[in-house]
Amino acid sequence: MSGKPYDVEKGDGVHRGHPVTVDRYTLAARINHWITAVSLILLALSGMALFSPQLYFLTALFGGGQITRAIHPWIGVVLFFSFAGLFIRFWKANLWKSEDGTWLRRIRDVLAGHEERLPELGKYNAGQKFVFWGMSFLIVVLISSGIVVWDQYFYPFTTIEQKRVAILIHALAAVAIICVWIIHVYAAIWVRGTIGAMTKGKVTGGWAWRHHRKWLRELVGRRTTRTPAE
Amino acid sequence: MTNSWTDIKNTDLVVIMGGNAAEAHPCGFKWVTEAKATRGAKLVVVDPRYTRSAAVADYYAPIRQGSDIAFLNGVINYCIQNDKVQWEYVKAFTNAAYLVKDGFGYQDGLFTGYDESKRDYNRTTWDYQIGPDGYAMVDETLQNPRCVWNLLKAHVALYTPDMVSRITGTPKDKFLKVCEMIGECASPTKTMTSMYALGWTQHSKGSQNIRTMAMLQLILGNIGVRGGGMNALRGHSNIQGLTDLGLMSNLIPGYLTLPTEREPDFPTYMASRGFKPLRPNQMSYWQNYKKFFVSFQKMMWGPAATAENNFAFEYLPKLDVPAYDVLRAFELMKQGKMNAYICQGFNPLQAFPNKAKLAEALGKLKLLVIMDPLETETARFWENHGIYNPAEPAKIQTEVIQLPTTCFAEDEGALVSSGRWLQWHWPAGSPPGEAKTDVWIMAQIHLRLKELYRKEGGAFPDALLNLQWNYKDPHEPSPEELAKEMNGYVVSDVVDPNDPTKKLLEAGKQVAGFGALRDDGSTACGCWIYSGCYTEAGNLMARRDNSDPGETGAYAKWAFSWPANRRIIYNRASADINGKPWDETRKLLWWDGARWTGYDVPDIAPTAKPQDVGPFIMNPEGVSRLFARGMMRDGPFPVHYEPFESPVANVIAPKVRGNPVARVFKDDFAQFAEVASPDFPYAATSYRLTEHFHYWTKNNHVNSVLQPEFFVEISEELAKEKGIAQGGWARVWSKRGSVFAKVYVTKRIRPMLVDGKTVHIVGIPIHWGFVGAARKGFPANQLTPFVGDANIETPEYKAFCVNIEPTTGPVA
Amino acid sequence: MNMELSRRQFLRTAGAGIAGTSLGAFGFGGVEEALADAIRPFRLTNTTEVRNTCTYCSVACGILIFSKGDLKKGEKAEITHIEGDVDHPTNRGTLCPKGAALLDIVHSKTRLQYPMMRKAGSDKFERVSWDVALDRVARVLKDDRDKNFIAKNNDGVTVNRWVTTGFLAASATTNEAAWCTYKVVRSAGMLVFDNQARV
Amino acid sequence: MFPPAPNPPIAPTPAKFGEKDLIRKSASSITPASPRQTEVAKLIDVSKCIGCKACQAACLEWNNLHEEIGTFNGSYTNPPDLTPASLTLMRFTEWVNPETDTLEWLIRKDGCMHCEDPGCLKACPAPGAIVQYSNGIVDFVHENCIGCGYCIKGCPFNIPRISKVDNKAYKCTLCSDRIAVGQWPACAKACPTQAIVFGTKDEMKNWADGRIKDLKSRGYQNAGLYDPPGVGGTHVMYVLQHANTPQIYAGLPKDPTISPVVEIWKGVTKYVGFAVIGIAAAAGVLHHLVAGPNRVSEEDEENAEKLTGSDRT
Repeated sequence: MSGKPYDVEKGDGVHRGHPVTVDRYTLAARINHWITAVSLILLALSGMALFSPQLYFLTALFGGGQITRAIHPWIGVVLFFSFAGLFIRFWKANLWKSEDGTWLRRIRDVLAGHEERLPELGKYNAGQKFVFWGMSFLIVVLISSGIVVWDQYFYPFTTIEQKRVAILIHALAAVAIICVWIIHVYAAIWVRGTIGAMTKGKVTGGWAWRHHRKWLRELVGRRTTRTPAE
Repeated sequence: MTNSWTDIKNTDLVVIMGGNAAEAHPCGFKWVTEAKATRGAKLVVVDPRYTRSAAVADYYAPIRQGSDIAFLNGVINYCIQNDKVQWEYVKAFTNAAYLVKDGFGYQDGLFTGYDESKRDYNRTTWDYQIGPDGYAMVDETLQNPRCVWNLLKAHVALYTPDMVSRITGTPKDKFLKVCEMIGECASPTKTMTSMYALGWTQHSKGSQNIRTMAMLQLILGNIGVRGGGMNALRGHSNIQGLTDLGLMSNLIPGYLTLPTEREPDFPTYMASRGFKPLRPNQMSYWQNYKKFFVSFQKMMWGPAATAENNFAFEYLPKLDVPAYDVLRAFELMKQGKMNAYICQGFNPLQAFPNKAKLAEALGKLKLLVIMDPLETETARFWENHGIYNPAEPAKIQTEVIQLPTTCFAEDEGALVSSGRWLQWHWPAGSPPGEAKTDVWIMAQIHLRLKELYRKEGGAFPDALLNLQWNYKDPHEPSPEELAKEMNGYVVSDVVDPNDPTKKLLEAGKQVAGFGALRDDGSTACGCWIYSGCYTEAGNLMARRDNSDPGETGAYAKWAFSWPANRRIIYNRASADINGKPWDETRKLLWWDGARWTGYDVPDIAPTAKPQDVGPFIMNPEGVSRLFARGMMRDGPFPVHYEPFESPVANVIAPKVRGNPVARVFKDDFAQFAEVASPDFPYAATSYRLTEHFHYWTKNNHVNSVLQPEFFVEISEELAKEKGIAQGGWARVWSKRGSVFAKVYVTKRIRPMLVDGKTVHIVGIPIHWGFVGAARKGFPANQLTPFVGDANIETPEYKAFCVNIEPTTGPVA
Repeated sequence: MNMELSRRQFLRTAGAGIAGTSLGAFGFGGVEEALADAIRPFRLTNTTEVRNTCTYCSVACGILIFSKGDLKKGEKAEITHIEGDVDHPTNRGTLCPKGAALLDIVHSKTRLQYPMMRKAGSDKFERVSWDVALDRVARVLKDDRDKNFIAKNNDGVTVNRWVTTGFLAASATTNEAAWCTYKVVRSAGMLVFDNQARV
Repeated sequence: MFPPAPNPPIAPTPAKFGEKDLIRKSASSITPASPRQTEVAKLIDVSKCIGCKACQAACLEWNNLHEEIGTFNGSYTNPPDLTPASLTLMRFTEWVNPETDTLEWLIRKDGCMHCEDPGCLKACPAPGAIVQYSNGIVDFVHENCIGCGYCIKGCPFNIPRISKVDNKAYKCTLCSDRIAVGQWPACAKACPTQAIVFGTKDEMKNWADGRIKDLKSRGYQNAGLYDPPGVGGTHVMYVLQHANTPQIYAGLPKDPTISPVVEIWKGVTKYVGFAVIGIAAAAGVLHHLVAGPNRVSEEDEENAEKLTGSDRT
């Protein structure tokens, strides 16, 4: 294998054994992820509570409407910075590759689980990249539009008409991000063995072979693999 | 006010000039909007600024401050030239036909008899020719060149529309439009009302401003009728009452006057107050002067006032000068000639002109006593507040005693409205802390002084020791007791001269009105014009029946209106010479063949025959005066005089500076800007905003919110010329002081063309000072000149000169 | 004599000829029901109403002062609200921006509460008792009067005047206070005596 | 003179309307009260207004509001904008009439218009924080307010303001407490010139007709009533000298409606949004049922072991 490994992130590694284990996410990355995840869920709950009267009861989870209204933007800030951490970690590996096009063209095979018909992939497939960039984009939209309607601190800086547009955009973006989130979560469930990546930080060699073979090869080729005894 | 607030609804034309009723008297102004909405009345506003009154006016004309007489003389000239005269009224009810002495004349801004060294006139020629029968001579045909009408016509001929425009800066077309609207009211069925206030009084010729409009109203036949009149909108809640009660250096309650030292004894005093009728049959009501005076003396000194001692005539102090008005008081103070001064609910450091002089004067007192419900700048004149009050306490040796008084909500008694209604009110709250009523405090001062005199003796204690003070609780006379004194009561029985068994008046009873007062000491009355307010029938001031038969706006059973519960004074003039109302739809009084009847108390003897007795019963002529005789110090006809500080010389009399007979103290004259001074090129005026009440509401949070910060108003043109930004800071200064203010650049003020010269106006609202809830700011009186009106010494706040420049904010 | 008013006069007379109001119609015939939570309970319920006159200008608007406690019953009364008196012929219940904010002047933070004295050269007021304050006033006035009273002028005419102490009378006190003031001031022979009428 | 309401009662007085008279409640579906109470209205006659601010003072006083003392900023409009304490505000405009070249000082009392179709209420997400009574009063119920400021976005007149102190929205209540006992709102009662009057909506329209006739007789050919149909009419109406150009009165909107953006946000977005989310979730479930889980096979593991050289052979 030649050239610079570009799909391998800091902390990725392979361990010989039965089965082979592969380090996919460092502890820091996982903490970062889960902060983001919790924030996003809280935001979705509080946001939906304020979005629809039918879901207003959800404000009870936060201790009432006033608190929900007050806390939502702050969670947004947490999400923004937390996601920024993820972004810095992951953006490189999420850059578009030629095989991603192929993968997308064969989306039917993807959905049907015919992985053998797909090209070998790096650390992320095009679906994951879509989630990554989708999240990135929507979070920027949400924080920007959110600030416009965060009256407590930013009321004087925009006109009411701008706020109206902002709040509509915010709502639309929120719907979109929830959909992206559903895809993200579903994919993690559907593709068995994935969740461990974000809980224990590890996947099995088989999982890596099946879904991200190029990445696995790169990891293997990069350095001498270690036995668990080491 | 000759009429009442509610009567304004009856008018056809409201002229607001010399005032800003919408802004200063919003709830009274309601009746203007009513007249407009229900009668289709028109509103004309003539003012240097486009005011809140102008905002709802049908027509607005600008005028340079201090040129009202030129404007109004011009209107009179227009009316005469265009036959807009209510001839029947003028002939029957004014002195138009009276012949004036041959010696009287006018030239170049001055009347006959001027003595420049005294700044005064010898007024002996300013009078009627008296015929062999002892009565004034008249020419009913108005042909005699010496009759008042012809003299007036000649006097105002100078004030052509072009001349008026040249002096006042009012564009000629606007002036003529106003003339036209006013001229229509010469019809007997159209009336105009004049609503004015300090915009006319606060000039060195304030009295003549008002007089000119009064003359115009007489020419139009608008005095004494519903919806007409001269309506002085008084400022403070009881300033009418305090004036009525004579709390002035030269007055006795009910517009009687103190003796001067040229009247050494009672007979001499009474000799100049005889008021013999000048025409046959006239009532000349002041013939009753002695009854009112003696009854007053009896109320003051009770048994100590006897026929033998001329009813304690000597107890009254005698004046050596015309008046010890406030300007003179502060001049004396500044000269170190006064030692103690008591301010009762008054803030002179803010309210009188030339603050620097006032502060210096107060600093020369030994003792300053303040009675007030609120903090005032005066009470703290010695306290350092940086540039807002740069006093040095250590250098000020004045002892200050500040006494807390109750306010309106905690006391009981009557206040007199501008429409002369005496309205009783009741206390609603407990006073804060140790605050006490003014009555209690005055009683304490009196009782303590009396005690000291009893113990120690001293200078002429008689008047003080014998002051009648027979109250149930001498420490705090009750409002009822005091009100009953003002109404008056019978001291000793008066029996019918024809039937000695019949008592006409019974000792101890309240008199029913001033008609019952006597000059022999058998009645006592504190204020004759209030007589009738608290009779045996009870406290009429507390009446609250708001029925209004005929919907005239009279409300005859609401409270009590002086005199004699009369709502419109001179109301006999609402009917023609035969006693028939000028306007049937607006009738007020009429002669039913035997007596006067109608909606109001007749201002004439009820059985006085209309053809015989004139309606102006207080005048010995029985008619009103277009020619004032010697009653005004500055002329029997009004003349346009420039303010003492003016951007232009007097066009009609360039040599005359200011009002030629206004009193000016030497040091103050040195502090006037020269005429047309390039150092002080802008014509300034000061005024109050509707959100504020003088300096009081500085203590009120809400009102401080509504207009929070001191500012001045200038035109867009001047702002551009000076490079002053909207809302930016400027320094404004006169020859007497300097202020920093925010600037309101407004379309409501425009430069004027006066005698070919552009004159810019600077408007300076009053309110701010250095105590209270409001932001600190400068009072306008740091700039205003120390000179008053020639007749009554009201300071010239409305017209003076300043300069202005942009600046950064004040450095505190 | 009972001077209490007949309250409803206006509505009877004023209604005639003008579009009669059907304001009463909001009511729907006195359905007795507790106030909804959203609507504040009416503030003036169970207060004492006293009729007074606005302290500011000479329009002399009728006002109603509402207080907790009733002075007539000898209680302490704390004023809680002031508004216009609809029965008053001039203002018909209306008030201007000063009148509408009268409560604020009654309860102003700068209301004076106690007699205070500032000694010569001092930079502060100090609280004193009424007796101390009034005795001091009387003493200074008497000393000044005795020293400067003019009984006769140079021509020998009795003039009995005192012009070294002055009195500036108020503009918003009652007639009764003014008359009392007049008596006290004039009987002392004081001539430097003026009021707010000029300004 | 429009006959004023009698002096206020001091004896306990039953409220003339209340909870039972609600016709709308924010973020809640209720059955509108029936029959409806007579609709009330406040009529502000700009041509009679002298800009004295008695209404502002009376409002502050009656509602126990504390406004801060501001600064001068080049206008008589003080404070410069509505605030949580200043529920009403005189707005001053110096306007030169281009037809006559004369200055007119237009003074408009700003505040809640009590729309028949209230945008604030539509936008409000908190159940019961904004209510509308059948007499037309739109009121904020502060216990339920969450301070989100959606009412500001919903309002076509830019009226509600959020308090920095308690983070709740404030606006004119039309003095619902006073009207409940037969009184006029504090501002209307105080207004010295009866530029503000209060009564039933029909009375106010009639009264306005008389005023408009008077104004036309004085040359204001475009005098008219401002009762904008775009919001179903309002329970605060203006008589304007120049009703054809309401914008000159400190930006009074010409044809106000609830912003289409707000309508989309509170309308279609909500339904479409939830639909999309639902579809996404359902698609996942469906896919799982059809395709089953994507599992790693033994073979995959072996391949990985081979690749890493950890195979057993």
